[in-house]
Amino acid sequence: MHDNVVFNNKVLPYFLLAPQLVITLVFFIWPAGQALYQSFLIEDAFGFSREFVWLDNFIYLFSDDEYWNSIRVTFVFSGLVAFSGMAVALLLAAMADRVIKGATTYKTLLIWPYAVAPVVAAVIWWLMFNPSIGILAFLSWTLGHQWNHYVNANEAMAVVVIASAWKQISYNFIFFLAGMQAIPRSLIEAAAIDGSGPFKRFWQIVFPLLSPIAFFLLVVNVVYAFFETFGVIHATTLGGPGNATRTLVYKVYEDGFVGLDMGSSAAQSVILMILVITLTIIQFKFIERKVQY
Amino acid sequence: QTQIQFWHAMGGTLGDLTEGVVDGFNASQDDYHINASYRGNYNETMTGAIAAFRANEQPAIVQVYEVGTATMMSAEGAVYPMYQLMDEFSSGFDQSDYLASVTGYYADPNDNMLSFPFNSSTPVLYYNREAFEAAGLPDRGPRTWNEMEEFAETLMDAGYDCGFTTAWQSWVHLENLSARHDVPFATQANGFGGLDTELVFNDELQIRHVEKMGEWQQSGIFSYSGRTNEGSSKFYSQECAMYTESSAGYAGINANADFDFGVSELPYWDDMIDTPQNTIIGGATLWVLRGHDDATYEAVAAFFDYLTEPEVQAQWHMDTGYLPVTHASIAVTEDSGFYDENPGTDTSVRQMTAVEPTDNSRGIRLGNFPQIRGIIDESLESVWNGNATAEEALDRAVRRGNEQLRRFERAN
Amino acid sequence: MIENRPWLTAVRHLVLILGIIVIGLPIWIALVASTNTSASFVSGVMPMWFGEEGLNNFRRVLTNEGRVLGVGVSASWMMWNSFIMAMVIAIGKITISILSAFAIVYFRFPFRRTCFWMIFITLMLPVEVRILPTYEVVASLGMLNSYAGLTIPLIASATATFLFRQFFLSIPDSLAEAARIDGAGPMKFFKDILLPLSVNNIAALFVILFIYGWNQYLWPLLITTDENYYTIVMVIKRLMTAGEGNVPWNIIMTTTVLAMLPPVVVVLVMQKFFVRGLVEQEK
Amino acid sequence: MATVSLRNIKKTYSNGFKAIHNLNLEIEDGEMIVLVGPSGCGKSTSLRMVAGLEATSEGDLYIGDKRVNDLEPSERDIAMVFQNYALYPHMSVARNMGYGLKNQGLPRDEIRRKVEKAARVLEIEHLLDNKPKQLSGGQRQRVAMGRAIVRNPKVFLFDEPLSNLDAKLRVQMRIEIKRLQQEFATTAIYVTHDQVEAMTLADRLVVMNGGKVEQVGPPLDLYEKPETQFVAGFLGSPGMNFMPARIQGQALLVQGDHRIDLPDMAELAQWDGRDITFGVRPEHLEACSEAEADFHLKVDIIEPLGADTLLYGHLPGSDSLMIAEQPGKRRYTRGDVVPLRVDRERLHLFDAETEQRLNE
Amino acid sequence: MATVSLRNIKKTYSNGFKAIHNLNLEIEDGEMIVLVGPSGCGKSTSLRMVAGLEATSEGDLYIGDKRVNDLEPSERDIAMVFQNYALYPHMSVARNMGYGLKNQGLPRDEIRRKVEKAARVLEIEHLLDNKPKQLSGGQRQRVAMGRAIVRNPKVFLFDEPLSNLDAKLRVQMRIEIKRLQQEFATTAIYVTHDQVEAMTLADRLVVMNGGKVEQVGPPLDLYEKPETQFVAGFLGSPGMNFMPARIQGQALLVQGDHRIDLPDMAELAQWDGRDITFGVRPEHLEACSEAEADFHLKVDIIEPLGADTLLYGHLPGSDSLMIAEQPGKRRYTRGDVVPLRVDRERLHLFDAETEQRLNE
Ligand SMILES: Nc1ncnc2c1ncn2[C@@H]1O[C@H](COP(=O)(O)OP(=O)(O)OP(=O)(O)O)[C@@H](O)[C@H]1O
Ligand SMILES: Nc1ncnc2c1ncn2[C@@H]1O[C@H](COP(=O)(O)OP(=O)(O)OP(=O)(O)O)[C@@H](O)[C@H]1O
Ligand SMILES: O=P(O)(O)OC[C@H](O)CO
Ligand SMILES: [Mg+2]
Ligand SMILES: [Mg+2]
Repeated sequence: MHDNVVFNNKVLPYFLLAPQLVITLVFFIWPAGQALYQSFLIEDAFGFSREFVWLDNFIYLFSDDEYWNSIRVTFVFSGLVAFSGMAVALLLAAMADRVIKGATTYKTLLIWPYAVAPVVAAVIWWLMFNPSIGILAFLSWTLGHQWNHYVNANEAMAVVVIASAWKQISYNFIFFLAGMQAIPRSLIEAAAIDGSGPFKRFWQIVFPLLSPIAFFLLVVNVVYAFFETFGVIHATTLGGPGNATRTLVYKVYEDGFVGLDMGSSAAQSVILMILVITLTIIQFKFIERKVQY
Repeated sequence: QTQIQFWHAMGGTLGDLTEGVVDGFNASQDDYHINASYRGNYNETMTGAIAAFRANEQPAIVQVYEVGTATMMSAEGAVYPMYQLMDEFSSGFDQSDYLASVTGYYADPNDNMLSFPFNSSTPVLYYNREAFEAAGLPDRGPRTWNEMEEFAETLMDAGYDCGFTTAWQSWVHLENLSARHDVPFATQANGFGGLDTELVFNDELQIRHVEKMGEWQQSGIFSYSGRTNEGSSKFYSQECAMYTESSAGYAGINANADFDFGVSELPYWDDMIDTPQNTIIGGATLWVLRGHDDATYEAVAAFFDYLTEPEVQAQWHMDTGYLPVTHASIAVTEDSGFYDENPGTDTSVRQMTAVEPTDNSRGIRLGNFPQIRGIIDESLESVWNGNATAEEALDRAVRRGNEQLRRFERAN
Repeated sequence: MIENRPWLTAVRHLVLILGIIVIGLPIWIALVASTNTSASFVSGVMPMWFGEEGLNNFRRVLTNEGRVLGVGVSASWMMWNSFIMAMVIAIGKITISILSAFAIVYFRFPFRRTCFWMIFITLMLPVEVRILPTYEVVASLGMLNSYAGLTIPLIASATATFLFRQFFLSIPDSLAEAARIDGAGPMKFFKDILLPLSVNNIAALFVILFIYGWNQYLWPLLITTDENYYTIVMVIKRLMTAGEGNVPWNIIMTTTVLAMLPPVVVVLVMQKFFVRGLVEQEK
Repeated sequence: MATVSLRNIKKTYSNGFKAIHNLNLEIEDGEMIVLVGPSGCGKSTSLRMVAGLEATSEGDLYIGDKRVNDLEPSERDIAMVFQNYALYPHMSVARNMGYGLKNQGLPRDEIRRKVEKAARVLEIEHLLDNKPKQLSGGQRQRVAMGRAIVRNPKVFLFDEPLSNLDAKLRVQMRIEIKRLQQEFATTAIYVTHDQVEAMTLADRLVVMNGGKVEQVGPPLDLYEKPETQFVAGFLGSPGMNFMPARIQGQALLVQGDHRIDLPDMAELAQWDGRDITFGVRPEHLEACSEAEADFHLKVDIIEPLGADTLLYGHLPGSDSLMIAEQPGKRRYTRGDVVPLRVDRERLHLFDAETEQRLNE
Repeated sequence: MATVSLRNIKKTYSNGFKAIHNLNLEIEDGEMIVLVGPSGCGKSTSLRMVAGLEATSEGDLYIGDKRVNDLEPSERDIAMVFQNYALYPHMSVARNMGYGLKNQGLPRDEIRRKVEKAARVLEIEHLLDNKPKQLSGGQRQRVAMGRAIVRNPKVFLFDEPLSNLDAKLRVQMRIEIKRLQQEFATTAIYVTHDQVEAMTLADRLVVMNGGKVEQVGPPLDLYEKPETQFVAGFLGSPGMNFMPARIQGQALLVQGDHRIDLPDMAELAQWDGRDITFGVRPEHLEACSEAEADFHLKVDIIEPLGADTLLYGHLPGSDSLMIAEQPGKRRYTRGDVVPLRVDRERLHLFDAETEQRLNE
């Protein structure tokens, strides 16, 4: 217990905490409160008139198909990003785990995409899929499919998912690999003695032991897809075609900064905050559990 | 020297030309200096300026597209109406010199000009003359949509990937379509009559047109490429031989297309009307924002005066394809022989001024129009990709658009 | 070694190499594109091999020759802005977090829990979910178009505080006790013991936070209207939409390469710390 | 160089847990006191209160003549060796050892001189520039000792300083600590839960249990005359054999039917008929002739340790384990029945209820 | 249920390190062999080769009559208990124990039956549904044993299965393992570096050093007649005292001037004048009268262990440590000079150079 190690100083801790607390208060707590307040208002774009409308903004949102569509899009998008990024990473990690020669080289060559900004990744993939000149669109064309993400909703979704997941592969890979390397060798050996072959060992021993990490990554990836992929969408599909890729965060931005509908945007912020808090609590519950593991 | 912030949305070639005009003004005198800065597309520029206004960081001049007009008009505390500004700081301002069709769009009910019509455009059709020749088509654009279909099929038989593509789908294929056929886009004279307007563009004409476009998208006659003017690249690369785009597309096409092209009027449905109405204007105007000192406004007035000079106007018109907005500048252009040397360049002016505007062709003034554009874009896209029928999509767009109108009405 | 089957090893290498190719493809594309002319992107399939224009493109972008970037500032200036942003955020976050973690772990004081939870909450509220109000707060503080505005609101982070907290908790109590017996007060303990012990964590965090700061997109997009504060990442999107649909892919990709170069170099050079930092953040 | 007195010390943790009930202990100058007891009995708590790392809830604490309850650890003139050594990982051995002196403001070369002297005594001079992680467990232990020695404190405090070492090294370092403590003649309090360590190091042993002191005294006194069944069981390895018994005149009836006559034990008479626990250490069960036998042990397991042999088995008709330790020569096999005689001088009787010792 | 033969086994690791030089060992059916030796001597390597977890570089390995060099671990019919137990953390105790059987394709209820039987033997029936993390160290150890037992293998392999337990539990589990192995009469190879564990568990002991076997035999044989100085020093705690000596006629001159007459040792004559190492175990140095004394030990440190007392000291005029172990009764004080006599029957002579045993 850390109960022991205490320096007996009355004011010092407050000084130490002050910078963080001030910034938290000014840039987090205050805006969050502001968002809550604004979510009860309807304002004009310039902020000349405002009307207190109670929950109208929320009612409007939840009675709007568009909002529900956005929710659906967000979940589909996040699910796909998380799943595809994790699946590829798991495969690569499983391969890299037991490689002895060249392990560090492989690792180095696999982790750098983490450093690439989502928006940059998106722009490059967007080019590669460009229906007129993109190499991947061309490939798809040679396979008999006319790729056009400007029109085809699924294809647009595919591009933003790939661009977003691509960057996450490195992250997931690092965790899966660390997880696998933390599994005691003797466990694998025990399984070998118990008569299970390499594939069986992976699915029956290694994978279950990775499941806490997989769960952690799932949450992280979902949070990433929810909130950090704004740039991906903003730089490419702008939420389209139709409303096929308009995620919740993009919609907050669009309604707030493009539509200048402060009330609705604030209401959406409030909903998102509730969502993030829920996700974070889930994540923490889980981390607490894992500590005992 | 007074420094003035001027935010605009002119990228690419148009951006260079805009800088050129500004440089011209800066060079013409020593008292003021305009700092022009590109703020992204129309939408980004406008919303950026509003956000900046809320944060007290607004520029003196902001370029706002026609879609934002209602929003700007309703923000009385934020904008400095042009007529007042000129009244106070300029001597030579004469509203009557401006084309009525232009001032009509940007004036208050008392017909006072609220913003400066810097770059007004109207949609036209560009066609690839070399392609037309290769396909054995006449050297003119299709006059009607039916003819458009025929031409496109011929082009495709000749090996072209697509018949035509478009920029600004809502502007060209709904707003101007309605005006050209003298059909209302919204009630209350397309919104000029008051905030209690309602959208009505889900009528027979529009449904039919969109339905047809949807079919064309499937068959390749039409190729959708984006909400603003991303389609240009398909025209430049000769993937599509026809292109419905703003008259201001001229500058870019001129700079980027290494083939001969022609300009012709926007087609119409000849089985629905005999003579088409005028098209409506688009493009943008310059709004002056409040919150600056008199020196600044003096500079702004001087800048506007400079822009109104017939030579400046005419040059701008000839470089960009934007409409000349004063009678004097039209005369200057005609005198210069530009139209004769570049056949088709007068298309936009003719198309705009051919007939007397009606309530349905004067323009469109809707609150939350940027969002409504977005809604329309989405709905059209869902037709292009086959997820909805034209009727469904337009009904939906009207319904959701009306919600936006009501929200705007409530906020203002 | 159990089951040291050669074919299994071969499959492993094969899959890994394939993975590297697929993952590396985008960077290949970007590099190739940055060496070609814009004409190569008008029709046909984009170039897949290097062109001659590389030096030219980079020079034009870095100096913004002929306003290729469509803005009034050069890529080198924007990279400088990005660098400032990344550095200030990284160093600021580390400083603020290590101090607050120290307070939380090594002191007992009234409202300790409250403070802890308040910091914790920030973890839950990424900028993206509270865009408008945060923008308005920054605006009302007059911090638009300033380095302060670009950095300070992003400096408070629960993640870094948490990482340090976890690390401090993993330091045996006896170390602090030994220091107390050795006559070291709290700040002396912090300076003599805690700080030197944290260097690895600081380095690890630095990598991650540098990347975080460099890659910021939405925030600079919102709060800068003055070109002098543009960052390299945010300008790319602007290039995409400029120019009437004639997208200057070579210029965009040149900018893209410049935008990803510094963080990628940081990751590769500090790979060891980076991997540790990531994995430890989870704990 | 000081006495240490703990007078009516009590400790209640902030969560309300009473860790120490009432501790009284007078430690003489130069004496080595070992606190021993099972995990959680309050050994560390007691030590840490002396160090000043934990506040006392009640009572008075003196080092020398000074009441130190309210002094900071650094002002108490003590030095402490921790279980994990608590070396500063980023400092060299020399800086580790000198850190306390530096904080006292001593000049550099005096620090250097003192550190070198201590290092010489501990034979770690060649390691002075190394970092702790470059050292073996034993070497770290020495450095931790060095850090304590160099400050020349009034009292050494040790909290299980050897439990992170492997068995061989532990024995070796145990001797080293004993040697050093004798050399410096510094008062020392040593905490361990290992009874062998406790027995071998202590001048006086304090056996604790559940926050209370069970018995205090020189190790062999406690070994030979444990006041409670707890102390009897705690000291010695393998542990004492305990069996339920009943006193019947001048004899014990162990486990119902094994009769042990004790004609010489005069006190026995007064407890006639009483239920007791009978205790005998394995080494006090000697193999004997059939005729002399008190018990017959059926051997299950034989552990030849070289010098001695341990026999694990049970009495016929009983389940409970009995252990006997025999000197080395004879070899046994599994299943042997060995007649054993209890050393009459070395048996222990405890009240079955209070678990207090009965016989002298 | 099988013999195990290691014939000319060699192991060179992929980095070129020769871990095992030439290992020959014939293990009988039902025998418990303990491999013991210092860290890094190749014990685990040998064991893992038998398990099939490590390939042999040369030589033949037989289990029963079958050459198993090229068989997978699962095909060798062995079971192994790991130092860290290697329990599958995500499976219940029952599933852990049954996993091997499941892979053999046994029907569910037969698995259940076997698991329950093994659990009963180990007294962990009540834990069958628990996850490993819910178990104490000792319980985990039992489960690991159970997993081995349940498969009824031909050979049990243990790699330091007790070193993660604390001292008390270690003793207890040691007895348990011995009991189980005796009960199942399964051939077993047990690796440890703890000589007490080795002595007490082994039917035969294999002492290894630097990749080679030093000596093989029953524990007490090795203890009493170590073939090499290494074995002599490795077994026994505290370790044997070694002193340089020279043979002079029928006597030894130990450390120059301590004369020990050995009139009965006939062989001595043949080594006249030779330099040797003289070894005697602490327990074979008995306190005696002045007249009988071979050595006079000046006592530095006394360790009363209860049953015995250890005396650490040195001979006057010498620096090297000497340890004597005395049975418990007498009390010593520091500085005592104790006359000691070497047990003539139990002394050890080693060639000073080859370190091989000389006397019978
Ligand atoms: N900070 C604390 N808060 C509450 N209870 C505590 C605290 N520290 C120790 N305890 C409790 O006080 C009792 C005594 O603890 P202490 O550390 O003194 O035991 P110990 O005898 O040193 O045991 P060990 O041999 O395991 O070190 C234990 O029951 C422990 O759980
Ligand atoms: N995979 C390997 N590659 C190279 N050398 C190895 C490998 N495994 C072990 N060794 C070396 O082989 C020698 C014998 O190792 P082994 O594990 O058998 O020792 P051990 O006797 O079990 O020691 P310990 O008691 O420490 O477990 C050691 O020197 C070790 O460093
Ligand atoms: O391209 P522009 O400038 O003519 O503008 C086209 C439309 O009016 C935008 O709404
Ligand atoms: Mg303790
Ligand atoms: Mg080993």
